[in-house]
Amino acid sequence: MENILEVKNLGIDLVTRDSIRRLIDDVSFEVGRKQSYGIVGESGCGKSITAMSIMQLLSYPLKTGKGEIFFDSDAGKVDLLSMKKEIRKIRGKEISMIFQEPMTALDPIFTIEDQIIETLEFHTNLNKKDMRELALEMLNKVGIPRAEQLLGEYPHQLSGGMLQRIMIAIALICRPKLLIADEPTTALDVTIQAQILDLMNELKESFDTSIIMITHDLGVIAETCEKVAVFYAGQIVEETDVVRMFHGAAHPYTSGLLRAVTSLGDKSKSLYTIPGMVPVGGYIPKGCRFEDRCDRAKKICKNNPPELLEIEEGHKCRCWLYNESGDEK
Amino acid sequence: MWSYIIKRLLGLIPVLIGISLCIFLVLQLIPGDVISGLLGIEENPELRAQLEKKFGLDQPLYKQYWDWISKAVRGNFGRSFRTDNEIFPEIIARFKITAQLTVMAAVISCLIGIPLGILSAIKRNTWVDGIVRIIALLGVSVPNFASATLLVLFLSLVLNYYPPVGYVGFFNNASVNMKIMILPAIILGTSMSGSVMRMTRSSVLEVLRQDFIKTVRAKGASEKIVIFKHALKNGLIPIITLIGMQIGSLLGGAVVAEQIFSIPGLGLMTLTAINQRDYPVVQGCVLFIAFVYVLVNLIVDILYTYVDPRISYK
Amino acid sequence: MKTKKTLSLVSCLLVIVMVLAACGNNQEKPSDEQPEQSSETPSGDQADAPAQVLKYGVDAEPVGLDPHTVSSSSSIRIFRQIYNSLIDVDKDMNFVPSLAESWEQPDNLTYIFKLKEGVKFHNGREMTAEDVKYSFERVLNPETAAIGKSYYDSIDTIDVLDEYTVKFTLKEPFAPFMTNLTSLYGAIVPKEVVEKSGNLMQTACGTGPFMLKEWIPDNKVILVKNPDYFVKGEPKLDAVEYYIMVDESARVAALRTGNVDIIKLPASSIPLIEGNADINILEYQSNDYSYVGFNLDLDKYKDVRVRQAISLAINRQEIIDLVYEGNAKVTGFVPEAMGRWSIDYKNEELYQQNIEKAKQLMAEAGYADGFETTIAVGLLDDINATGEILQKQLEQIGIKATIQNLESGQYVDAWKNRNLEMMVGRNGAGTDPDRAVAFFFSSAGSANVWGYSNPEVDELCNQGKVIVDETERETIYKEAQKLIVNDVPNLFIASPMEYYFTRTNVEGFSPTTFDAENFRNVVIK
Amino acid sequence: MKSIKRILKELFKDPMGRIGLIGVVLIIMLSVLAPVISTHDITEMYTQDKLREPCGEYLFGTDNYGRDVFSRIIYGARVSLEVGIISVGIAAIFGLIFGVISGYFEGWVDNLIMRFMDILFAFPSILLALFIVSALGPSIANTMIAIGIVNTPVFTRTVRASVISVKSTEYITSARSIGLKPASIILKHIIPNILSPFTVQITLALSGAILTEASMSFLGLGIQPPDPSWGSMLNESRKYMEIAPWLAVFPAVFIICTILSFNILGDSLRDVLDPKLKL
Repeated sequence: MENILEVKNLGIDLVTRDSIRRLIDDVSFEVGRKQSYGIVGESGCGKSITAMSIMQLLSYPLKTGKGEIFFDSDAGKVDLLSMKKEIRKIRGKEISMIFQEPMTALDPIFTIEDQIIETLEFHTNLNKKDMRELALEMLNKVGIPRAEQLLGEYPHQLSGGMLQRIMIAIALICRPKLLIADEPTTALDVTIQAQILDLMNELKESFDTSIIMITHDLGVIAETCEKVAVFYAGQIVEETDVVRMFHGAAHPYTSGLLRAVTSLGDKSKSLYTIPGMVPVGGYIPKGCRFEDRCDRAKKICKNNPPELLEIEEGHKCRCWLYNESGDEK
Repeated sequence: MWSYIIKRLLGLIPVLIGISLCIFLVLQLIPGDVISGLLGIEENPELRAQLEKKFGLDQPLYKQYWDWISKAVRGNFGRSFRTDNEIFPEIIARFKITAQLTVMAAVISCLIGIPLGILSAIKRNTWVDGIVRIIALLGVSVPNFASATLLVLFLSLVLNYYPPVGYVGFFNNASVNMKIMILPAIILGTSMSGSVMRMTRSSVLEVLRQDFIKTVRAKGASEKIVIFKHALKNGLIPIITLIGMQIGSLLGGAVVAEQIFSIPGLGLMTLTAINQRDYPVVQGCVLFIAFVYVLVNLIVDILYTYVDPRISYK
Repeated sequence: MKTKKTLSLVSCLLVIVMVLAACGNNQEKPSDEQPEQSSETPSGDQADAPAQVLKYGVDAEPVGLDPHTVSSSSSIRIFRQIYNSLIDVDKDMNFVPSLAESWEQPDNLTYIFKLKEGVKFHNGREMTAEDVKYSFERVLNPETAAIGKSYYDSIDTIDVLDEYTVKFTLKEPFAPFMTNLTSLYGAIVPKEVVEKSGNLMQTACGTGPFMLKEWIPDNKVILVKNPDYFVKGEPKLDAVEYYIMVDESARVAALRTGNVDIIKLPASSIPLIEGNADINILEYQSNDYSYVGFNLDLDKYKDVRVRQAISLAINRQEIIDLVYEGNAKVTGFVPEAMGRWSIDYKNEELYQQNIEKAKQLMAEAGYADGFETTIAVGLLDDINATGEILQKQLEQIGIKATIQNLESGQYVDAWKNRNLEMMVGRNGAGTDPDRAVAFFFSSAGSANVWGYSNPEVDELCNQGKVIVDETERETIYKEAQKLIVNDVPNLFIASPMEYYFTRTNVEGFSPTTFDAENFRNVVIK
Repeated sequence: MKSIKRILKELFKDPMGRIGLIGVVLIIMLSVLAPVISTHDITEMYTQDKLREPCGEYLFGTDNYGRDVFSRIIYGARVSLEVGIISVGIAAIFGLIFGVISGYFEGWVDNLIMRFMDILFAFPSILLALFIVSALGPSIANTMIAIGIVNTPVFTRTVRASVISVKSTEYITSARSIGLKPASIILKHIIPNILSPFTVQITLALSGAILTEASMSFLGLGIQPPDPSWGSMLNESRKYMEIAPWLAVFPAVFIICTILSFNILGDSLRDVLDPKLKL
């Protein structure tokens, strides 16, 4: 298959003692080889848990309710969701992940060396020395000075930027096919952000991995991604390539987001904000989930949920505006 | 680190002085005195006067205290009013016994408590968890003296067994010593294990909720690694603290078990001394127990730096 | 940095170890003796059953072994096997030879004792008249703070007539003198040992059937046979081992399994053992009695009618049934065990429960609808139990009592300082009526803590002291008893039976009131 | 923090919580309604019926004085609960105050408090309790005070420890940096976050208190007869365990059930209170 990852109508549920609530509703997308795929959306729109679900990292009370996730592993095409223990062979080796909070993402009581090597221990049978070599090499690759001594140090002794680099090192040390980066820069200050993103870009080249970049920051998308999916309230509302998203955004929400950003630039306009709130988990509108915030809503939007349709080559959108079948209603 | 230890040991001094003062004064408050205890019905003013002179109880308080403390710091706790026995060596002899009992109990409690705790943490909110927790709680909720009596009764009635009478030191006859010590150790251990289990469970759960566990999983770690290498090691601090506390409190707190199984331990010694108002013995015992207790705490604190690099005493 | 930590940790552990090690050597004495004892310890010794060792599970450890200065029963129990007094008393309260083989009394003030020859102390030296002199001088010396000093205060001089003859001269006639000589407070001890170790608390060297081998606090006391005990063929045992087992159920269990051969238990434990084929129950009548003391400073108890009313209100037999499983005798303060000295209390009018009369007396005293009071209890189970039952029984005449359960120290304090209303207690009547009567109820009696004073009684007590003729004394003390029982300074309740539970293979043990623990003829079959 | 009603509702959702809640309520009702439920006067001695097995007349049999065990058990619930709750209450309150103070401000205050706690702590709890009681004299009140004092240091430590750990978290630092007053930081941010270890501690201490009382009466200084506390009843029954097992069984069962329900309740209470468990 030419795609590294294919997510097919994925559904994720919040299972409490007495209720099951669907947070993510049939999400589908593909990530191509060496492609970097962006997932953008406001916080709480379900992008992170989607990412988590790929590696079966969801923990109580979250679980994947339906769908498949096909991954083109060394062992051929596999459905990650149906895997049991075997998934561990994939984790960290073929798919790896970077998290939002470098500060808390590392175990505070082990040295950096331990934590880098750990991955190797799981997936290779190198001896300690080689592992160490590899670790050092990795650290240099992610641009860490004085790597030697840093190996012996503990997370709490290092800065966020450092830690994130280390996270990247850990993530890439097994040269995975796919790297999932969940808001890798959010917790860092701007200057560092840039460095990290550049780093990821160049590593992507040298390791030729695919990347799923999850963020709420369109800037990051612009910097790193080729293809983008816009999440809203647990659904993909628009999927297209970066260029088209910035210049021909179809979905009202997307354009809303863009205006919010672009208006940042010039002081003439006051900061644009999308009116209203993201529907909080639980209440799911009957029709289009964006309807109540949408300035171009039609009456049909109220009660009929729109489909995610291909409105032009490689450009999907979930909105009645682009659905002629919607017009006559 | 060293300076820290020194500081702590110095910090010990006021504590010990405080304790010695407390204990000394409390003893004065406690009704009844060693002499009435000694003479009982035979008491008459003449005898009392004699003994007060003999024990120096006719001296003013501050002087009594000073005489005692000034000797005590030189490791001379004086002689028992009642048995005229030298106190310090006696305390040491007793301490060895109690220490052995305590350690055995602690080990048993960990062997039971930690695995169960982890188990119920992993199986959180399942029936396994429920059962384990209830078992643990049973351990906590049966008074030692009841379970001990039951055990003794069961052994003697059903199996016609009772441990050898007359304590024997470990190095004199290990097997006999073990026969004597194991029962009380089990009783104490099981009752401790309950709280160990609870603590393990809650702190492991605590850790399992943290971000880095996701990272570890994302690396492809097996649950075994996640639990034992990361979760347990991170959750260790509260567990160690708890065990430390329990060991400390057992030093004198094993009284009940010591009494039922006739173990000549420190707790029993202190209790007898309290009941008999044998002032120098009580003072000696409590002071010593306190000293060891604080030492145990110090060790616990140092252990922290082991398990958690973030803690360091600079 | 880890190594550094390790260091510091280790060093801390070292501190402890060093402390122990440092003090360990002061400790050598007991520990190096332990190997022998571990061979003795009855781990699996059912095998060599006929070993002539009597294992005795006791409830408390001795508090020193000096017969002159220690009054605790847990000590007497032990040093009575080690020491002898000049004479003993048999179960009919006749004086019999012990260290003295004969004695004469030329006049009321002079007692001459002929000692047995060839009696050896445990250190091998022969006991002579000098030792007798020394022993009593030690007792009389205030420095010693001897418990029994008052017993012998009447002694004026002690003269050694020859190596085996000693003469006591009294200041004034003192009838209880002979009886007091039977007490171990007058035990004969060897001078050199006392002087060597200052006192006899930790060491013991007497003339008795057993010698102290070792005493490990709160653990055990081991006595071994005295090979040249002055009674030929005694003792038959090679050793008596006292194991301190504070907990009663532990002692019972140990007896059941044969880890110990003998224990002493209150009557309430009989049901636990009854029907066990391996265990004998031996009983004897104690000369203790349980009583209720009144604080006679309080108006309500000053009034004799109230005290009599209470005596009429209570049901002694019920108390006996509940507290002692019926195994006790209704008694006064000179219990039946004291034979001819005792009057028959059962038929005393005040001993017959009679609520009507009681109420009437209360009314006369002006307490028609009773009053509130407190009953102090403590120390012993039977004391507490008695208190709880009294509380119920007193309700019948409108006395609302609350129980005050005192911790041992408080109990003794309360007893001494009379800061209580009613108090349940237990007394030992001793062997001489002078003790039983004067010590507790003469105005001067040092155990008369109740503030009781009756001139007639005092007078009788004084006579009883000086009149040496036994029959006369008898009438005197009987008279005194009548008076006191009617004054009800205390409420006398019950004199319990005492029990030894022994393994059936223990033979030749027959406890009696005045010689409860005579192991000299015991053999293990 | 949530409203009591909400908490109760959530507790009731959780089966464990339900058990615990019901258990605790039952026991409390038992002790409140003791006079109604009990069938006999607890001090009345039916001398002809000593050591009766359980039967229609005496539901739980009679003890060695012929007193009705059932009624004594019921009243015992009162005593034991009082002892448990009040003494732990004392300990918890002081523990919280001292712990928060020394944990939050550290420095010499911390030192002072903790040294003092060390002093208390260094006495073995049971001995300390015995001490206090033998000084004050055995009585229910004194027993409570004693156990309260004994438990205070434990609370202080747990609270202090968790306060310190909470304090080091970002949001407290930020709360400080925006200049919130210590008082409000403590109340709004620290207290809620130490509740979970605190509740655990309380439940543990509750059982601990009831047990300490039991052990004290075993050593002869607990609640004094004729006041029936389960501990003292259990202790008095030891002697008769083989010939009259019911004397031991019933108090034991009640002690165990009480402690169980308190602990279970505590556990699920923690799950409810602990924000980290929510999504």
